[in-house]
Amino acid sequence: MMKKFLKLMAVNRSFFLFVFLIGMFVVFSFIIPEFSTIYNVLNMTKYGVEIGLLAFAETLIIISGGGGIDLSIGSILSLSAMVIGVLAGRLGVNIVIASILGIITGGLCGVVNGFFVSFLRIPPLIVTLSTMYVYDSLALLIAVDKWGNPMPVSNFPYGYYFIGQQTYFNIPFQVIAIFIPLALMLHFVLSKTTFGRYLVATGNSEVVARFSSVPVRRVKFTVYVIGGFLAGLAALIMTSRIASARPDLGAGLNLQAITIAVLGGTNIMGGEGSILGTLMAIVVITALYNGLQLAGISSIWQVGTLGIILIGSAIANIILSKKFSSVE
Amino acid sequence: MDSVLKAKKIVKNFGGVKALRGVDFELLAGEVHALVGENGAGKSTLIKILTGVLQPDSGEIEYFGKNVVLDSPREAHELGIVAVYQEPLVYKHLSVVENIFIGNEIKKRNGDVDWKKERDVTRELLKSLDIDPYFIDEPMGSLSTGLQQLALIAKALNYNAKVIIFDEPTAILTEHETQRLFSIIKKLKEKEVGIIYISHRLEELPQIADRVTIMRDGQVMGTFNMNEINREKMIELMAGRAVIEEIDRKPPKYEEVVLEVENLNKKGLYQDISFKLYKGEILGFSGLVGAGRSEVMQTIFGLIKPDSGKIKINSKEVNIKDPASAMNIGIAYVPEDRGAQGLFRALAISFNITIPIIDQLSKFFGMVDKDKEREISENYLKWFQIKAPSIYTLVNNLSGGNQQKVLLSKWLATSPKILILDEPTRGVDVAVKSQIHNEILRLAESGISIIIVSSELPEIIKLSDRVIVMHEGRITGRFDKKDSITPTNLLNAATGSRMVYSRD
Amino acid sequence: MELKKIIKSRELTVGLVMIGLIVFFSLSSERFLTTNNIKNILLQVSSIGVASIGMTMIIITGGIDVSAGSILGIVAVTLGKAATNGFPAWLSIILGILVGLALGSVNASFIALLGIPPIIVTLGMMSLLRSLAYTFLGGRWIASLPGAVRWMGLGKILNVPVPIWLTIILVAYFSYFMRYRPLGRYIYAVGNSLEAARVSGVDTKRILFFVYALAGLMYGIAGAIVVGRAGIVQTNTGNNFELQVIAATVLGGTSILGGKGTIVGSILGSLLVAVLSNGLILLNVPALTEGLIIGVLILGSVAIDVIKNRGEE
Amino acid sequence: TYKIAFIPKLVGIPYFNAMEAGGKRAAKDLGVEFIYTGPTTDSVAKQIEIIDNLITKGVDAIAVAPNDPAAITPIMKKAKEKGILVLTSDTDGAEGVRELFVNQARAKDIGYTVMDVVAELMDYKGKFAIVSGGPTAWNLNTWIMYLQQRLAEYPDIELVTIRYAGEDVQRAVDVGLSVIQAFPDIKVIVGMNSTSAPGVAEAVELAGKVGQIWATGITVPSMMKEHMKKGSVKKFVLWDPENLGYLTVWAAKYLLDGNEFPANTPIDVPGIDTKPIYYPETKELVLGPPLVFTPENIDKYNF
Ligand SMILES: Nc1ncnc2c1ncn2[C@@H]1O[C@H](COP(=O)(O)OP(=O)(O)OP(=O)(O)O)[C@@H](O)[C@H]1O
Ligand SMILES: Nc1ncnc2c1ncn2[C@@H]1O[C@H](COP(=O)(O)OP(=O)(O)OP(=O)(O)O)[C@@H](O)[C@H]1O
Ligand SMILES: [Mg+2]
Ligand SMILES: [Mg+2]
Repeated sequence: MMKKFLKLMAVNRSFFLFVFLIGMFVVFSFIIPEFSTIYNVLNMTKYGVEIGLLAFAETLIIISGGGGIDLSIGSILSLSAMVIGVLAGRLGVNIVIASILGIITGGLCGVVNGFFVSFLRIPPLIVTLSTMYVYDSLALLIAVDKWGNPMPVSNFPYGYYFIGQQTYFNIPFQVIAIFIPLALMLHFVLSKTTFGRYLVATGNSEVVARFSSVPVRRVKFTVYVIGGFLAGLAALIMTSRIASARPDLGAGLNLQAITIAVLGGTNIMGGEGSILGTLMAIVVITALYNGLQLAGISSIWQVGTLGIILIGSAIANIILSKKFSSVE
Repeated sequence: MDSVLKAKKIVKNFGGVKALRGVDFELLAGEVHALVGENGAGKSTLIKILTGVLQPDSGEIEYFGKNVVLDSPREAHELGIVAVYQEPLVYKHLSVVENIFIGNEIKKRNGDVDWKKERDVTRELLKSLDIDPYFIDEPMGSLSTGLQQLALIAKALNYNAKVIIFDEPTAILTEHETQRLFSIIKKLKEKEVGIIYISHRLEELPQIADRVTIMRDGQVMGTFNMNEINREKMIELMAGRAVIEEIDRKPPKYEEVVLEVENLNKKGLYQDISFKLYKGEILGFSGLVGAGRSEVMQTIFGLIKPDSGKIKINSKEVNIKDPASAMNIGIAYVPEDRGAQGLFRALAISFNITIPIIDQLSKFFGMVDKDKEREISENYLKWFQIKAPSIYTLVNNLSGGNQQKVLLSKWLATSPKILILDEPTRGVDVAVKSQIHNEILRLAESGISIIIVSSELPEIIKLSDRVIVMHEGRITGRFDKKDSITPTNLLNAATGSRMVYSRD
Repeated sequence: MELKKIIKSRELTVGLVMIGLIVFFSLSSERFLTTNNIKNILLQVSSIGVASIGMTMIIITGGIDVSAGSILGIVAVTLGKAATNGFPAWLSIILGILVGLALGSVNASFIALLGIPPIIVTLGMMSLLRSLAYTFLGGRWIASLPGAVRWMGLGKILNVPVPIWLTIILVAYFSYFMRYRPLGRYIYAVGNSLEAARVSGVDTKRILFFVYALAGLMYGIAGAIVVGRAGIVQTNTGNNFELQVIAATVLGGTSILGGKGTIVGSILGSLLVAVLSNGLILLNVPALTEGLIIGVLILGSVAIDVIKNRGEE
Repeated sequence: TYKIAFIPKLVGIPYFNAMEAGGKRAAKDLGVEFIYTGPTTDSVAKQIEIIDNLITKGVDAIAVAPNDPAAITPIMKKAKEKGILVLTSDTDGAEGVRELFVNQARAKDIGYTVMDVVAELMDYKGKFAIVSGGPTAWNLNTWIMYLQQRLAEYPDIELVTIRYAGEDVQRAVDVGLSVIQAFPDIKVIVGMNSTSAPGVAEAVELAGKVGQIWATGITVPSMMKEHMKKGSVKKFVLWDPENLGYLTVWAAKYLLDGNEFPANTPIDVPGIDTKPIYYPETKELVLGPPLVFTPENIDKYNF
């Protein structure tokens, strides 16, 4: 029984993280009275949404292999947010249209990334590093006000805020109506569909995939486009939640999203990873940050703790699999 | 003769798989000791243990009468044991010179790598194998698997080893290179080097081996002097069952041209390739390693874009832009390099078998029908007798021959109209080989057109209705009549001395 | 043969793009091609260049190190703390560099000995070391460093700044090292195929250990240069440094999948970015469009390279 | 005792360290609990998350130096609904929601003062350049805007370029060097934030332009002392952030006690050496005019 349990922990990343999460909940509940209240648990979920969408994007992109990575994902978020902000807030475009255009902007950024990666076959790191500069710069440029300085936009129509600020029985709207359905859908796509098969095949070996008549280019292109759309959607949720569109909204989110994907068991070499794992990693990190903050630990040590967990869980995994995965 | 290397009661398990169950094996100085057995018998595993790549669960190894523990390949090297492994291990971005010398460099007095000397030695080595060393500065990854294999053989020869082990070196070599290798092995023998030689080509053993050890299911069935045992006896000991009788081949009708290739050109790879493929025929492609046969086939499968030329299917010109469109018109291609081109090694057998047809297995919303997937995979597992615990076993954990069976299953599952096989029996044992041959014949009978690229002359001769020979990217021979398909004819054409036609 | 290789190389493409930019900038501004400005650019490149020596080796082995900036941060903190606590300047510098080496060795132990994937180890170390740097500093910056401690940044030998000397010497030595020393070759071997290297008798663990530890040493030297040049140790010194170093390395032709690349390429990569950002200021191109131009040019020059080598594979 | 929280834009920079020190001192003097917590980068989203968690924990007052004035409005509203006293300090935001803005000096005064210092340093004619922090820093941009407004009153002075160097001294040095190379005839180079000001001073020294180009800007004195000695800096601008931190906590306690500020007259705050003024129309408590640091007064400050 115990052996089976430990073996499952060794081979199944999501389960490992789940067990870790339970442990963390118990510990935090003991030392912080506010932590395990229903209010807090539900309230913190919204802080996992935007970064979670980006982490899903990175998961798919990293699985596609060949050094697949998207360093521009945060910049796409910034640019999409600015498009929504400038259209709705400065040019008076209808907010629904502005939002759709914002998400489409994200998708287009993904198209550009995907085009260079899959059709010109330029290494993803270089493509997305370059477009990171470009999208950041574009976000700054369209944010410029009449004084010549890039400034945030914050005069959205009131109705816009329900996406990021509304709650139902304390459950944030964006969690129940956007994030969870999307996570389920992506999980379905990756693990159950032919596209998921193609993606895993491509990530495992592009050559073998090509020889197996997998539409390798189309698959790679598609994940970058999906990534762009997810970033656009995250931009919409975030601008609505904080009621402000800023050209630096996505700054620093790339590495966080990648970290979450990696913690969730996505193999940086491609071909391996799951939405469920990434989801568990998002939950772990969101709960961790929340607990540490409530415990009054300086935010500086939040990242430090994350580092310890990352390495620690890898070591735990190695020990577990040495002991339990080879015996039948 | 002295005993060089002795394995005593070696046991090795992989999880639940008992790969070796107490193997005893002895190699003498200056002998060529053949090691045979059906796929998955444990030959490669034994080799890996003798070279320190794997550690045995129990058992001992004696080297010149002394017990040794081989914890890493490094120690085996230092003792003078080297091997050419079944799955070629190359540094694909590094040049041939570097591939040969890494781990065994020629150094100047100050410890620097002596590039010039290394180049010179590489040239010498390749020349001794009768290979033009024009490619020694090219990255290894740009060479065909045949050349890679030869380079790896050169690498092994370059060690001043006392034991050299060849794990199926000739699986993809042609007659010509094989003979070169044999003459080198003979020279090594004279120098008292002990050689272990693994092969599924039993007919070549009398030529080269002094003794033979036969393995089955991780056990040794016996060691014999080569002149005391014949092919039939070997097969009996290996398989424990009779080899399947082979079907007779009726010549096809040559009525309907299914595929026609006209003046196909690709700079640096092949020139002026034209040929026709009829319904239900088996067309053989012969030639030396590096003749460009694989490239022609890959062009037909949409993997290479030709510079010029036409491809017609049922007399209609088609534009095959990628393998997916080739598959749509019913072409399947089984690549020669199963490691780099054929199989996802870190994924399950079932994943590999169904990936080309996964679209056809989908239900609503592109969802994969897992039941159908299991059914198809299990059928092939049974039919080919693939030695694996289940269809979810990772390909990596299979023996070389069983991997080859998975590769074939994968493409047979697409039910093609035109089936192109590039070295289809590479590394499979005698029994499986005749099983595959029978299947090829049966498929042709049922109206499927088959192209078979093989470096093994007997295979080509046995199966083909017609044969095309290539040399250095050109067609140098066409043999349309069964009785003109002889080793001498094919070899003459393959060395490109002159254009050989045999049409009447 | 060799010539063909050079023509196909990314190094040549990046070099040519850079020469093109230099010609363009010199024609547009007479202040561009002056000794002073060349010195500015080289100084700007020095810390990234030295660090990229280590990063190039790491990426060639098929790994990655995102903890470079955080290690550099700890090096800066150590150096600053030592110097302001009465240690002699030379000892502070050496101490700083040794801390770099030590932290590199920590990475190396996790990666080479325990076999944890580099991305996990270095992401973890990145986060952890950031927190440590902050804690050691107590959140306070160190300013007013004594002049002698800044020698690695400000010193001059034969009227050429020390960072430039360091860059040239280290790049020259390690380029030689990668081509002529067996160890250098093993680094490529490991990146091409860990299994093949192991089977050829290469001690792969030792190679991986060496590479990550050496990279730590390089970050240590880079850190001493950064502290010397800036004169201030911030709590976030070295933030984003890793990205710049990785960018330079990959831009210079080192494959993120491992197995190929050169140190000279990485230096060219970092020079390209430095020349661009310097030139754009000299031309007074509006600051907000800088990113746009840099991004398009990087992408463009790699696209040229890819198209140039079309039909190769 | 009251729990009073202050959330800086980011932790780990000298400026907010000084505010923290001031806040701590006030907490001790006034017998309240002082919580100081903030993000590690100037991230808006992270700041909001931290405030939300403070609400969950329960505090009596929250004072924020917002990274984005509008973005904190929803969360501040939430805090207010939970009965928490909400203030802004250092940078304004959440207008209409917050109870008070503790202002170090009016943005206009800061921009104007810097411009006046620049003008004086260059004898009212010539060219100068600006190196700012991040291009999106709201308050830096506002100060630059007022600086440009004031610039219109100096017909013989020209602003040649504005560049951005982020929060990184090393980068500011490099940008500074390039700017000096590009415009060798400038007389002043301004660093708009804590890192850029010492960075451009370093650049002036490295370029060997001490005496020809003055470096100035907005930063804490500890970063500039050395450069003043070396002669690249004569004057620069700031206020006393320690006083600002003190005043923030003091004002929060004052309001929590149910007091109201007297309008438009200097207020005596024991513990700081300026007399702040309360402006009821904007609910703003202003610490005083910005300080101009010179070699004469710099040694009085230790932050
Ligand atoms: N890494 C591994 N993990 C699990 N099982 C393995 C592994 N390597 C080999 N095996 C199993 O061990 C058995 C022996 O394999 P081995 O490769 O030695 O066979 P072989 O005699 O070389 O066959 P072939 O002629 O096909 O190359 C096979 O059943 C194989 O599936
Ligand atoms: N000895 C050689 N002389 C000239 N060119 C060669 C030689 N060996 C290889 N090549 C080049 O490499 C290409 C080899 O292709 P490839 O080896 O895949 O052909 P193949 O006939 O399929 O061989 P294999 O039997 O190894 O599969 C040739 O087209 C030719 O350009
Ligand atoms: Mg084998
Ligand atoms: Mg071939």
